[in-house]
Amino acid sequence: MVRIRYFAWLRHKTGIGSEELALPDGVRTARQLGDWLAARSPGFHEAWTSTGVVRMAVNHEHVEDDVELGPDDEVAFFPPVTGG
Amino acid sequence: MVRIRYFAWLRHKTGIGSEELALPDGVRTARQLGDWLAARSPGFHEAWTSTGVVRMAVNHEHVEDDVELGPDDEVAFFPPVTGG
Amino acid sequence: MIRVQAEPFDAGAEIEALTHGRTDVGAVVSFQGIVRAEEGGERLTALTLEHYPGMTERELERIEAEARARWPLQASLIVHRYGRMTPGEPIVLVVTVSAHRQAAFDAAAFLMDWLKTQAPFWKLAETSAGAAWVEAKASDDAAAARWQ
Amino acid sequence: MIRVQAEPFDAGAEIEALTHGRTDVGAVVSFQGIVRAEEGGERLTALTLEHYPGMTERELERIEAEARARWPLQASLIVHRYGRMTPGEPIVLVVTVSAHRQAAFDAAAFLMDWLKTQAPFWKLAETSAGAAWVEAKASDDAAAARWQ
Repeated sequence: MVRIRYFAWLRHKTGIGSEELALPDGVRTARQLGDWLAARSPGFHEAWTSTGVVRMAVNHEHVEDDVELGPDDEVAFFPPVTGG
Repeated sequence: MVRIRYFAWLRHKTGIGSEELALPDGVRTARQLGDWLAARSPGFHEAWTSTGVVRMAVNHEHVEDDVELGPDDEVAFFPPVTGG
Repeated sequence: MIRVQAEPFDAGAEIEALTHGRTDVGAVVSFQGIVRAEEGGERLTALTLEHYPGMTERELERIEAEARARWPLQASLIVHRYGRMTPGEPIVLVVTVSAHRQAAFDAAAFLMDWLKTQAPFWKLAETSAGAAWVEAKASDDAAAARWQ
Repeated sequence: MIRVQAEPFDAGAEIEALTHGRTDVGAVVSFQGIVRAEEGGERLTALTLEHYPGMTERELERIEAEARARWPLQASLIVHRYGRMTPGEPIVLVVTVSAHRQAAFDAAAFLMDWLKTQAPFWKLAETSAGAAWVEAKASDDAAAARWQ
């Protein structure tokens, strides 16, 4: 099972902080998982498209769109960071 | 009377911290005053020539060699600064 | 050393702890980020810092290790808070300790620039206009890029 | 604000005093210079700072005013000690306070670079090789020149 986490406005708009699911058929990369989630419901679609850039981390590390996912990865979706 | 001050190794080598004197004849600039002092005695000559660059201030302000002196100025001679 | 905590910190005590009793240290630079009572032209009443536990510590350690690989530091510290804060409260502290001042200055600026663009923190600002997520600044990306 | 004094200072208390109760401050940078137990490859036992009373205050005020003309600072402080100090003791403190971090960092680095080449202080180092006046460094002139 892939563990998925959402932060900041992605958490607010999806309404959830984290969930687990088996990688859907045809989803191999972080970007493909994001596209799949964004197509999942109107709420998710809005989370992905209404506000701005969505960044990704896999297993606590910033990654590019095309990184391949393993079956037990932790994948996080979030806006550009604004700490400091 | 011009007040003259010496700092760091210029003070050590001349053996004095400050003195007052009337501007000698023919001395119009800070550089000329330094040259006059350096020719005054073997100790002063050594202070000016043995160690390194001599910098000048007039009335508490860094100045170039060719600044003209007034009759009541305070003139200081010192090595490049090393604070901080 | 890195720390992620909800509690405020005492910058003076942190600096003192890093240098106390040492005679090989020549330069100590500290940076403190403080909550300002203004955001996007609105009066800010509170700021809530959300973060990604686990990834936050990993990123801060990675950024600190990068600074120590680039500059000869004798000690370094990053403290970053999360949770709800009000104007005037400290958010982040960076301290760098070196024999020489340029290394300490450059490393502190680098740590802040990278932290701003890499560490997984997000700010929710409460203002008279409501609560809104603070947007990332292009100027922060530009500041981080100069260290590439 | 500038101060020239023989006594040690408490960097944490100085920083706190500059920012206490303010909600318009976003960034505070501090630099502390500390006596190192080494000079020219020799073990240093003490350092004596001579200065030029009157000119020192004037130069520090001029340098601070220059920084405040160049960067939007909300507060600034230079404290410089004179007299005899031993390794581990603080010599100089610079603090800059601004709404934004880059201004605070740049102004603090500028203050130190200019102070190093302009303020009339001279260091006499006591080492196992005897007492000797510390020579000015070309690297300090180069550091100051980048702000011209």
